[in-house]
Amino acid sequence: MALVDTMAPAPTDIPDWLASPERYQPVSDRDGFISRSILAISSVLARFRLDDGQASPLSPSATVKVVLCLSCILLTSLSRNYLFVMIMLAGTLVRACLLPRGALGRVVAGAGASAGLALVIMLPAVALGQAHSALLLTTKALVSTGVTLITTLTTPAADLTRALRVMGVPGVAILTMDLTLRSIVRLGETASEALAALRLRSVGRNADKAASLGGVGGVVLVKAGRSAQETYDAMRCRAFDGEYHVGGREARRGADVAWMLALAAIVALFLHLQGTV
Amino acid sequence: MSHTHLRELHTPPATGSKALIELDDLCFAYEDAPALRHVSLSVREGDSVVLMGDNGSGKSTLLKVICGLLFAQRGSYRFDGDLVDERTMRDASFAKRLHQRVGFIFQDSDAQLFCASVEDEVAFGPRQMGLSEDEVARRVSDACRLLEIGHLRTRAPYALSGGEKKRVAIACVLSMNPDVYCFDEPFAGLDARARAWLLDFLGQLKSVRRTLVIATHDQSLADQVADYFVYMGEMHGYDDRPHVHINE
Amino acid sequence: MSHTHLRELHTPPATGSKALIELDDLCFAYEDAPALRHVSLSVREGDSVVLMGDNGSGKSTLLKVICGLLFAQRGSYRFDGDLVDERTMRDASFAKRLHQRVGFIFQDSDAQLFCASVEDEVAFGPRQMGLSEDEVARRVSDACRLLEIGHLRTRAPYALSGGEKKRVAIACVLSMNPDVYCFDEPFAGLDARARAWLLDFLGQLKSVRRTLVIATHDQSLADQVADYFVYMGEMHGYDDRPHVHINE
Amino acid sequence: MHIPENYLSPSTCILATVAMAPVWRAAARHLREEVPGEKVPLIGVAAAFSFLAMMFNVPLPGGTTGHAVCGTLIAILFGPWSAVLAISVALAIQAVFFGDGGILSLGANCLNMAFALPFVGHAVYSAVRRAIGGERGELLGAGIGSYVGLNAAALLCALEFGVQPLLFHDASGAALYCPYPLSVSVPAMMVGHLSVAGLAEAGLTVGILAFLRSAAPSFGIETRADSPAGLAPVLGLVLALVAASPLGLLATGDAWGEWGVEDLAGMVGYTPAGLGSGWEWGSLMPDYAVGVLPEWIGYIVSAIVGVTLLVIVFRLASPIARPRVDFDA
Ligand SMILES: Nc1ncnc2c1ncn2[C@@H]1O[C@H](COP(=O)(O)OP(=O)(O)OP(=O)(O)O)[C@@H](O)[C@H]1O
Ligand SMILES: Nc1ncnc2c1ncn2[C@@H]1O[C@H](COP(=O)(O)OP(=O)(O)OP(=O)(O)O)[C@@H](O)[C@H]1O
Ligand SMILES: [Mg+2]
Ligand SMILES: [Mg+2]
Repeated sequence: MALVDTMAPAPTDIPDWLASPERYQPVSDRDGFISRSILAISSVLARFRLDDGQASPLSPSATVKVVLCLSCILLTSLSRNYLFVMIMLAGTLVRACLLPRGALGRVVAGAGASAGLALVIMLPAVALGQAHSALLLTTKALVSTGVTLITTLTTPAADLTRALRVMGVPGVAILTMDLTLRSIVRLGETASEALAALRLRSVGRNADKAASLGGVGGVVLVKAGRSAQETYDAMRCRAFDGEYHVGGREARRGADVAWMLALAAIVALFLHLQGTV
Repeated sequence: MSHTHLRELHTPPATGSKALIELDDLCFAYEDAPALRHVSLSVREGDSVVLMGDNGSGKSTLLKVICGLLFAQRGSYRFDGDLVDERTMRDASFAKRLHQRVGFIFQDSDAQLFCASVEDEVAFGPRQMGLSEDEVARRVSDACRLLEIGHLRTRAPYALSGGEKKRVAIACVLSMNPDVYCFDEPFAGLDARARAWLLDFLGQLKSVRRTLVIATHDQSLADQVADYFVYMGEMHGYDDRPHVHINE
Repeated sequence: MSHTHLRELHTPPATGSKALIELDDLCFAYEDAPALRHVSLSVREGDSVVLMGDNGSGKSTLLKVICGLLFAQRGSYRFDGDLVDERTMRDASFAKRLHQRVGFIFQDSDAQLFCASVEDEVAFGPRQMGLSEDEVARRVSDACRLLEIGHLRTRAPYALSGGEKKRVAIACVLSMNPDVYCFDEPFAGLDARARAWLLDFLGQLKSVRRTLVIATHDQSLADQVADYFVYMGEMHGYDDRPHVHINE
Repeated sequence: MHIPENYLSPSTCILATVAMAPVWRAAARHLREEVPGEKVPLIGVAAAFSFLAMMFNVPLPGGTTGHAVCGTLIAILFGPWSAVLAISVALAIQAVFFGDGGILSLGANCLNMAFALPFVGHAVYSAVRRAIGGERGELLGAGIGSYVGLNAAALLCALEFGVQPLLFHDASGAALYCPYPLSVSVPAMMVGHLSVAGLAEAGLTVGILAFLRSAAPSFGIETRADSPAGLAPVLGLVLALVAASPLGLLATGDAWGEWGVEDLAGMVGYTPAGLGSGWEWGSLMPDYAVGVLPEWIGYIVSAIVGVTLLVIVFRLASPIARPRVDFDA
């Protein structure tokens, strides 16, 4: 091709600074924020990539699971009786024991963190003579976060959103949910790539960190906006007309009945211990 | 994957070729920047056409016009004899029929996949077409088998590798069984093995007389699949291949 | 090609090159998925090395290790004799010196460009290095001239075409005058003309003894720039080229 | 600013959710009527962006952390109603997938961060922009708006915390939910948000907006919500809510029937009196708390908890001894 020859500059075109190696000694500057942000984002991405929502053979169907989860959280929150909370804790722990190693780690980390936070916040209350509240709240935090994470980790994301559909959440909301989950991964990848590019070029003192970070945020938004446009095109190409048909009726599972009976027992226990029966 | 299998599924009618895609003196501009200038082109049923041209020469724009995503501002586009423009596409059932008959595989598979699982993704098109759940299930399992993604069915599309995503994107279009497949840069970012597989798959689509319109920069791969070339903008030096020149 | 011509003018001394990048039995895993397994590799100053391998064979990961974005979990990486690991990189001035000496051009130029104009983008690195505004201006205008993007100086990087973005991304790295250039898939999505230009430009970088590490799937372009190949993972059938095999 | 589970009483949570219901409905309607089809996927993008912004934790004085929400930015770029939906979805995903913020308290979290924050922020932004004008006015407005918006949300959050001990305590005065009164919760929340977190939010908002306006000026969704007339009632509602939330919550006690204060007081009667005066394990599970169940139930439950905890500890501990990744497989 003719262009190649015309575009090849003579060697003299190369400026002197480029022809000799760079002797540059950097001064130090604080930019720990960039690396910390990259870490935070990649930990989020790692959690999404794990993709280990796997139902066990004894699990109920997703809809029943969501109902169970919400009921447990509600009852635990309402309970004034420590024995009831302990029973819920025992049940949660037994289920957690049976999780695969990776999922167990995440449940323990998540529930432990929220219980720890509860304890720290409540410590002054112990000094005020409200130790009971402190312990109750900490245990409740352990149970509700544990139940939530166990439910999420044992249910594929697709089943979760479908369960929402069964429970009457409109299709548009589910579509937004699906799109958001997808966007988080895409945005996260773009964001960590852009932050990495910023770090690689931050070889000295950055006078205007806010502008640089604004640039990274802006890049992420513009890129995501473009791909959102493309996504909409892709949806139209597959005959999308604004109505999101979530199909595939969920198979009833044999375990559903047993789990609903268990829920009934829990409610009975709650009422009994709360003293309303 | 067996050649013969795909052929059994969709036996092609062995009739004489008719012009399926007809562009007549078509012009299109984004805002006020012209992207397509007086383009005339006719693609017959069963043809494999490769679009080549520089960055910004309008390849992707042309594919979007063919898929009914963008509309001619002058000139006309007819698909299988029917005029496709902003007015006719306002008729929802006509638009859906066009989108079913013309499948589009985007360059960026990431942007094309938006459901929570591969299974839902492949089923999206057929469900939108209002097929029965049984038929949907049959198509999904056939498409997954043909593209060898059966083991990924419950996985989330965004967690797959580049090559796997491309397969899923093709399965999504395949399950709608279109007459025309438009590919935008299908080979970019694929490794040697995936390229070989894709070439083979394109060959299979040709063997069941699907019409292929492919935009690519890769001359050597293009040579292996094209019946003829469409050069867009200024393209010189390849005049020994069968080609037409548009959008100069 | 003209780069052979340039090479004759500036023939690098065959001997006396020192090893600039030394990986010794290096292992790296994302979470618990190993991506690099016992990789040993040594790249001398002025070498042009092309990494080839299937999707997921660890090319991009290796480039990120070389740039000091990821750290070996076992084994070691030395750059110009200095150990690069999580501990040494905590020393901000050492890290910055490494980032200045090793330039990285991402596959996705979009994500690499984060300033509001091309001029700011190219000036970002030199300004960070604390050069005088005169010197910064000189570098920016030289880099823009070399990459032929002078007419784009006031444009926003997002509004540019793919090939133009790639040029801007290279100019940003060039203005910092690094010793090593790492390219991740530089040819993907570029048209024939831009590819030819880039090949030529890589030849010029070689002529001033810059070290090049390039990951690509494009065998025919790779042939034109590589001193030798690094095959990653399972790569067969190309054993007639000078190569080493790693990460099997 | 994510309110975890159990810090607010279920009645407060339900009240907040009920308050959010019409807001969500209105937001969905605005989305349908005002946002063109091809922009709808942008809502998902906005949600994802807000989700990521909430990962940018900055340490606050007092040992906790605060984070940006970018709610005002989203309101400026996509309109406040889109922001309501986007941030709500982001909060739901955080609660469900990460256990960050409670499930029951989702309504309250949405009220603070997905409703009050973008609307207050956007209203302030519009007012400043109208007063000053030009690009400077826009950026200044975005900065002030996002700062005020975030702090309004934090204040609302602190008020919700602070009324808990007033409303929900047992006969002995021991709090059932969050135990800190307004005099503690308001300063504790506001110090950090008025200083560090608010500035971070403002910095991020202005930086991103400045970049977008110069590099990609057409980015975003055109909304009609810019007109001050449309915003005034909503802003009034938010301000009223902020001002009246302690009173409002007290007053609604009657309206809330079985969730009301009287009934709660009735239930509270079952909690042992004098519990707050020093404690021992026995008082946590007093004999009569077991009801007609045999007493050994308590021991069994404790045993199960102990054993399972041990199993979990060992399961988590065991693989640490071996290398986590096998590079030679
Ligand atoms: N959404 C858009 N808005 C405005 N201009 C656009 C848009 N998309 C493309 N263009 C412009 O239209 C022209 C044709 O673009 P098109 O994407 O069709 O080129 P292409 O041949 O596909 O290029 P490539 O090889 O880089 O994919 C270019 O000048 C481009 O800048
Ligand atoms: N951020 C990440 N988190 C987890 N796993 C990752 C991440 N990035 C890459 N991997 C995995 O590490 C392996 C190596 O990836 P890498 O990107 O280095 O491959 P590659 O050779 O560059 O592939 P390609 O040709 O597709 O660019 C792959 O299995 C990939 O799935
Ligand atoms: Mg294109
Ligand atoms: Mg790669």
